[in-house]
Amino acid sequence: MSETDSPILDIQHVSKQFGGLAANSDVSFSMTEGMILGLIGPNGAGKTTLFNCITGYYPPTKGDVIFKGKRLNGMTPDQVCKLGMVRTWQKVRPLAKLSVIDNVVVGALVRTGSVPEAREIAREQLHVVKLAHKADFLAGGLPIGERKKLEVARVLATKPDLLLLDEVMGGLNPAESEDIIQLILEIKQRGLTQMVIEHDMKAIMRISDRIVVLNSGEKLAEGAPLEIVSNPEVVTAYLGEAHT
Amino acid sequence: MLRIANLDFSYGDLQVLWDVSLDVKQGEIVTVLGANGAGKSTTLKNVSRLVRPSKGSITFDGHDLCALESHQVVELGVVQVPEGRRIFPEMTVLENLRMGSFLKSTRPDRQRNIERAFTLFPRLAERQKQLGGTLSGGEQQMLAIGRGLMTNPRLMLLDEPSLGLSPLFVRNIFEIIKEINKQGTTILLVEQNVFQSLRISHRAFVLETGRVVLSGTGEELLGNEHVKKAFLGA
Amino acid sequence: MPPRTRTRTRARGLSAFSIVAFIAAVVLLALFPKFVENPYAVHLMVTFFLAVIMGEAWNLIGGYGGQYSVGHAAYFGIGAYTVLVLLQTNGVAPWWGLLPALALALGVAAIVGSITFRLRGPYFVLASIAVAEIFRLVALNWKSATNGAEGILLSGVPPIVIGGTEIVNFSSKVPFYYMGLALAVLTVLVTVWFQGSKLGYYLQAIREDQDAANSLGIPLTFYKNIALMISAFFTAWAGALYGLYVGFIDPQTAVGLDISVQIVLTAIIGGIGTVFGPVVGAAILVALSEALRSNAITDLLVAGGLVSETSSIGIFLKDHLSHAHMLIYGFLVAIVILFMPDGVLGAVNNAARRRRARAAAGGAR
Amino acid sequence: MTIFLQSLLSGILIGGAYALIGVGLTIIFGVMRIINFAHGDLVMLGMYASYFLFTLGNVDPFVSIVFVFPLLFLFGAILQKTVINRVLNALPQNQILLTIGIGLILSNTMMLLFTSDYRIISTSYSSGSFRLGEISVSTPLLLSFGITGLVTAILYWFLLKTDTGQAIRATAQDRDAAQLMGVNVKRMSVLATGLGAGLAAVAGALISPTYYIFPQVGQPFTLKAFVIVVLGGMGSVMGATVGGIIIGATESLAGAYISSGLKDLVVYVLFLLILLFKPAGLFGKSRV
Amino acid sequence: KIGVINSMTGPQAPIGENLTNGIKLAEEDLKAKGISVQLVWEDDTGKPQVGLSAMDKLATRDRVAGVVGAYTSAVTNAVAKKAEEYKVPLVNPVASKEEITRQGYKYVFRVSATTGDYASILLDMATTLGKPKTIAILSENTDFGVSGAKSAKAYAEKKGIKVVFEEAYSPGSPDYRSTLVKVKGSNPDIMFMVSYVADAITLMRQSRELQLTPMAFLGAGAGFSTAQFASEKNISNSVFSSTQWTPDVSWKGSKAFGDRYQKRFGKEPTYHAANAYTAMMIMGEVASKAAGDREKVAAGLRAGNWDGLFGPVKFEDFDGYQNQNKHQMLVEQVQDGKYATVWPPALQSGKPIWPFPGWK
Ligand SMILES: Nc1ncnc2c1ncn2[C@@H]1O[C@H](COP(=O)(O)OP(=O)(O)OP(=O)(O)O)[C@@H](O)[C@H]1O
Ligand SMILES: Nc1ncnc2c1ncn2[C@@H]1O[C@H](COP(=O)(O)OP(=O)(O)OP(=O)(O)O)[C@@H](O)[C@H]1O
Ligand SMILES: [Mg+2]
Ligand SMILES: [Mg+2]
Repeated sequence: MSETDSPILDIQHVSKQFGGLAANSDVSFSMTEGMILGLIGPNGAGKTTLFNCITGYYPPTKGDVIFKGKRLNGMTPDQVCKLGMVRTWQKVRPLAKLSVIDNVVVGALVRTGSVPEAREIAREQLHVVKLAHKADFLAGGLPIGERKKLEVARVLATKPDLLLLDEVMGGLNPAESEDIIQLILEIKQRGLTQMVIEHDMKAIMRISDRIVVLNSGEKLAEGAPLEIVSNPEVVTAYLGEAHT
Repeated sequence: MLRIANLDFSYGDLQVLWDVSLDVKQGEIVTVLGANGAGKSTTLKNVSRLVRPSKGSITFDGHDLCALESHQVVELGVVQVPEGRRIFPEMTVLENLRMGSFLKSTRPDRQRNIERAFTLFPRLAERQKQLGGTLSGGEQQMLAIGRGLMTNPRLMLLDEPSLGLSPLFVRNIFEIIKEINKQGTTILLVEQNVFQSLRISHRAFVLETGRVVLSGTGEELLGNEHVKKAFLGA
Repeated sequence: MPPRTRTRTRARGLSAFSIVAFIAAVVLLALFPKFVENPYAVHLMVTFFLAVIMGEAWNLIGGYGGQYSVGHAAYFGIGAYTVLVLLQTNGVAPWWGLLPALALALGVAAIVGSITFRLRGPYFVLASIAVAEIFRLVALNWKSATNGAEGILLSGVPPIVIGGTEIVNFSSKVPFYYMGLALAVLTVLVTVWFQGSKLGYYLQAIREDQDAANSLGIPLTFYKNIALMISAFFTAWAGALYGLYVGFIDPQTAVGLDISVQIVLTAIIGGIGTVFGPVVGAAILVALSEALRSNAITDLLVAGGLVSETSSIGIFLKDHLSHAHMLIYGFLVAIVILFMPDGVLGAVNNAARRRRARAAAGGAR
Repeated sequence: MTIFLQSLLSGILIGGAYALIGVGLTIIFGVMRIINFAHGDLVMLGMYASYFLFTLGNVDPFVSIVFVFPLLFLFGAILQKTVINRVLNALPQNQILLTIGIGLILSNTMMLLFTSDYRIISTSYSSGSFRLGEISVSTPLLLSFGITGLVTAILYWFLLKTDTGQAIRATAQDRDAAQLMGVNVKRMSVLATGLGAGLAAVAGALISPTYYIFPQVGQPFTLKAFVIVVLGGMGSVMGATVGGIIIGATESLAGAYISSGLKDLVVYVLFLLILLFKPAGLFGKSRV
Repeated sequence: KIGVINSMTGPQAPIGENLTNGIKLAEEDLKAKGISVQLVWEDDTGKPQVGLSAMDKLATRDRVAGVVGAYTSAVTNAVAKKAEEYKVPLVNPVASKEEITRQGYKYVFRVSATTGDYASILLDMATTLGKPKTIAILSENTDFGVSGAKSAKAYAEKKGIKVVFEEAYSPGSPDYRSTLVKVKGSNPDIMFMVSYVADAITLMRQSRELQLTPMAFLGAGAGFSTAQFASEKNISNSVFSSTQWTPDVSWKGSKAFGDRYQKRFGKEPTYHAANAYTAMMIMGEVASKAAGDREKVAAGLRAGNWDGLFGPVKFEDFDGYQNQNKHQMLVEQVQDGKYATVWPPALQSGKPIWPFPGWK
């Protein structure tokens, strides 16, 4: 992975059909190493479904996902995770009866068989997301903002190359969102690649190198942030008319 | 008509509403705005008694809703069209509508109400025999609203009716909401689609992480700097 | 059940107190037969150890992994039948027979796991019952090997002889006592290890949320299978021990649904997903069913002078309590579930935590 | 060929009663998402009720269902209101254990009250039959099959055509949404448990003239009901009906062509195969 | 002090109750004779391991002089081993599994006949009365059923009767038609069944339904020799059954016992009750003479002989058995809803009806 602009993730003509509903149809784009790609679109546009297809939860009905040069077809989420791609959940899924640190330990164990070592990694990651003071609390009892941070710490602990973040700022107040934005930028500093779903346009504009817009399952537009906000199609479908 | 005062609510130990107060007057359209997870749906669930608040009061036309069960709230004329539509998937369109007039008091009007739903949403008339679960998102939304109307509501709580709908249909939905309001139903609307909803509403409240931070008329809020920043993007 | 917030969890592993208490208990138990020779008491202890072994074994997959198997009788039966069949018909000494028994349990668990672990929730529970019933019916109908419904009656367990001298003679209960104790201690230790190991972490993650666990790189079926295999291994071992100890097995008593239910009850009544829950559950259940069965309650009342043996109440109790023990048992199960959903150990822990919290709040004021 | 037809016919007729048991279980599961391990014991209670009506009141077992159904309906309703209601949101393993406990309580209470004697209802038609060519048809079985058909038809009509029936289905499909339509879902749960218990009891009453009664008679029916319900798809009334008949016929044919000792084995293997290849059951996606 | 191990709860409880009642009557009669025994009741719930626990308790905690029990062969088997170990005399009333008294035990005594006896008396009678050439054997898939079927098969072959059908069914099924259709297809001269009462009635009902008409229906005790079975006239008439005891047999006291039992418990006794009564009477008398000393009790049991409901009882060693009572079996036949003892001729109270007269 010497060339920075060789694609780390290449999505080719991915379609996903649920019965009669095309949640994704013929979506293609690619990501280069180290970039942050913003994925936006109205509710139900198929963003989460695309995450599910990329990470192996659903087999795509059609199309290929190529990660670090490997085709992921037929791989299960755990295999994808071992390859270095991991996602967070839009509806956060803490392991409720485990402590905060144990949640992160579970993530870390994918790279090591030793529990003490995993605890070390976990502790580091909790520091990164500023949750270290809650390490011994039960994860089920955290307020929403901290649950989202925990979600991020847990995936970071798997030492991924590519992170898929599904609305990690959703439901956070501006201050909390700001924390997460800083966190995402910091992660980028470390050279990790990220794909971010977010409804908060302000945040998306700040962090994204590139934006892909989905609408009714199809790719509506792709481009640099400033191109996107001024794209009339995107404005009518997503941003709202008054914006122009 | 509806008054929510000093409402606190927690899911288990996770508090999501803090001292929320808002009110709706007869004949109004009132919108509640707020980011994901701000507690908008939770507020509506409290009104419908799907969940119980830890503190505060909810009154409707002088009735204390906190003393009632969900189905009794519906009997008073307060109906909710919930987030995610919640159509009965294994029932046909017609059966779904009939479920809307389950209450004894609304059964005499059943036929008339079904016709009203079909006039508002001609699409539903075409698909009477189709199972709810196989409808497209937009159709499900129509069905959910139609089903809500079957109860002869005096106050209708609409939770994100435009969610997942095509932009064209979104505009349509707001026209329909206005129409329903004109026919005499008061409306409490929860929306992410800030422009459209503010445009049709008389008044609006903004929720942020479980607290009411702003309120005013639709016009006022449309012009408000904070609203612009928080919801309309740069 | 509201999720408990702001409650700190204890650090992983056992507290110093429980380690000391555990060692003391084991030492006491090891000395027990030296002081108490009453075979009845020894018998009850063996029954208790067997319950502990099975409860702990189930706890690995059911308590930590959240996979509520109601079919562990299958593994119990495999252990009991393999060892006894080999001993009775082929004259294979039990300690040799144990090897194929345990290997078979591992193999069967691997196969059963890879089939049934694709199912979730109630479907898994029902499938596990079906698997156990299939094994029971096989034991019942494969007459040439298992002697069918007539069961296998052992003519005796050969003594362990090394170099011509008899090391262990199985005619008394004491060797079984020590084997039971050793295996019970072993399962507790395995549980302690398990809880702190990668495997344990992974199973708890699977219990909490399968999809989330999967996204964190955990191959679900693989780890569930490993846990089931360990669980089956010890359950089969307990089955073998049981068969040798009782000297008689038949399909109903070695592979019946009752056994599966009993195992689950032991773990749940004590408190699942904890190291000592099954121990507590085993103690309660063994003591309780024995007391109810032998009418100890009436005896106690009579001995305490509360009820005269010849009075009408005394006669009524004597006549009916002995018939009512399954009824009382049923009521107890219902009561524990309704009022102690986390099991007895869980209820005790919760109460203790509440008391501590109150004390802490009081101290802060 | 005679063997085949004879086995198939008696299997199908017996399957009718199985279907009723399964339908009861599936309704309870559908509305409350609880697997009722005490279901066979409800069948047992129905048998006892019809036994006592017969011996003490001289009521024909087939007529007794008019009394047995409301009686057990009431019992189920009370059970739901007092006990089951408390575990609606509990962990599934606790729900299962609770119903196991209830089953123990029911069968052992009956044993305490009425001893564990086998009781047998002998009617004039208990072993009556008539011939259809080479095949003999048992009169009581045919009668019970007919009644089963009638009961199922009424149930269908009730669930599909009446408002209360629709409300029960609505509660099963989406509890919250049903509440928002003004449905008293607690009432529906009580109704569903009552209905489930009542149907199990009717099945018990229908089997009683050709079978026997004792406190532990229920357990095999519990297991059978599980198989039937999974086969048909949990929560599907249609599925349970067909599932019951399939299981009845399978047992009977397995008894004829393999061995009567192995017929349960065949049923369980079939059960596992269906779970594996069609986890939602044969009618998992169908209506009701 | 005497221990009693019995199945008071669990699936075996219905028959267990007969033992309980028989023992209760014995307790009264012993008292009337001036022998006061204290009974320690233990429930084995039909499970061997529970029986073991009961035996441990009786032997070591309650220190009983002897034990009467248990009901099922499985439990008795396990209990017998313990009794031998503790040297506690065990008098077994009803368990019929042959092995129990064939293992060289010195402290285990059995009043009951063994499984093989059930089949042999029936087949002896059948070959005397008619000339059956073929037999169908149908048994329940339990210890009792399977071992009964096994000895029936062996004895039939010895007598030159061809076994044309043999199957073990799982008890408790509401439908045996498919099995019976096959029996019918094999067209046997006689049909031999081992079942408990409920299945016995179901089997006969369905046989009638399918118009199965062999020369004779033979039932090996258990379900076929219960009052409940007999009262089902429609289907039970002319069915033979072997049993260890009937109230109308011309043994001393049988009639009186039957009446008394009927009056006291409101139902007719089965042979289980009579066996249990006999076992308890013997144990009571011997134990009181031996003043509770176990060795003396055992010696007393070995030496004595008694004359009971049962004709003479004596514990002897023969044919590989130890301390086994040579119990005369009887064959009874349902005639007009009542049992008549029809075999052996010396003890009969009615003439056997042979062959099966057909269904009404
Ligand atoms: N498992 C499924 N079965 C059937 N339909 C599904 C499934 N998952 C998603 N869908 C449908 O696919 C469409 C796309 O859903 P998706 O969750 O991907 O949207 P999204 O873009 O993530 O929306 P949001 O912004 O609300 O999260 C929706 O209409 C949804 O109802
Ligand atoms: N059943 C539940 N249990 C626990 N927490 C919940 C539950 N439902 C919602 N929450 C949490 O409560 C908070 C408020 O949720 P609510 O659904 O009311 O938000 P909302 O404003 O309607 O958001 P959205 O725009 O996503 O619909 C969120 O943090 C959410 O995660
Ligand atoms: Mg999404
Ligand atoms: Mg909402």
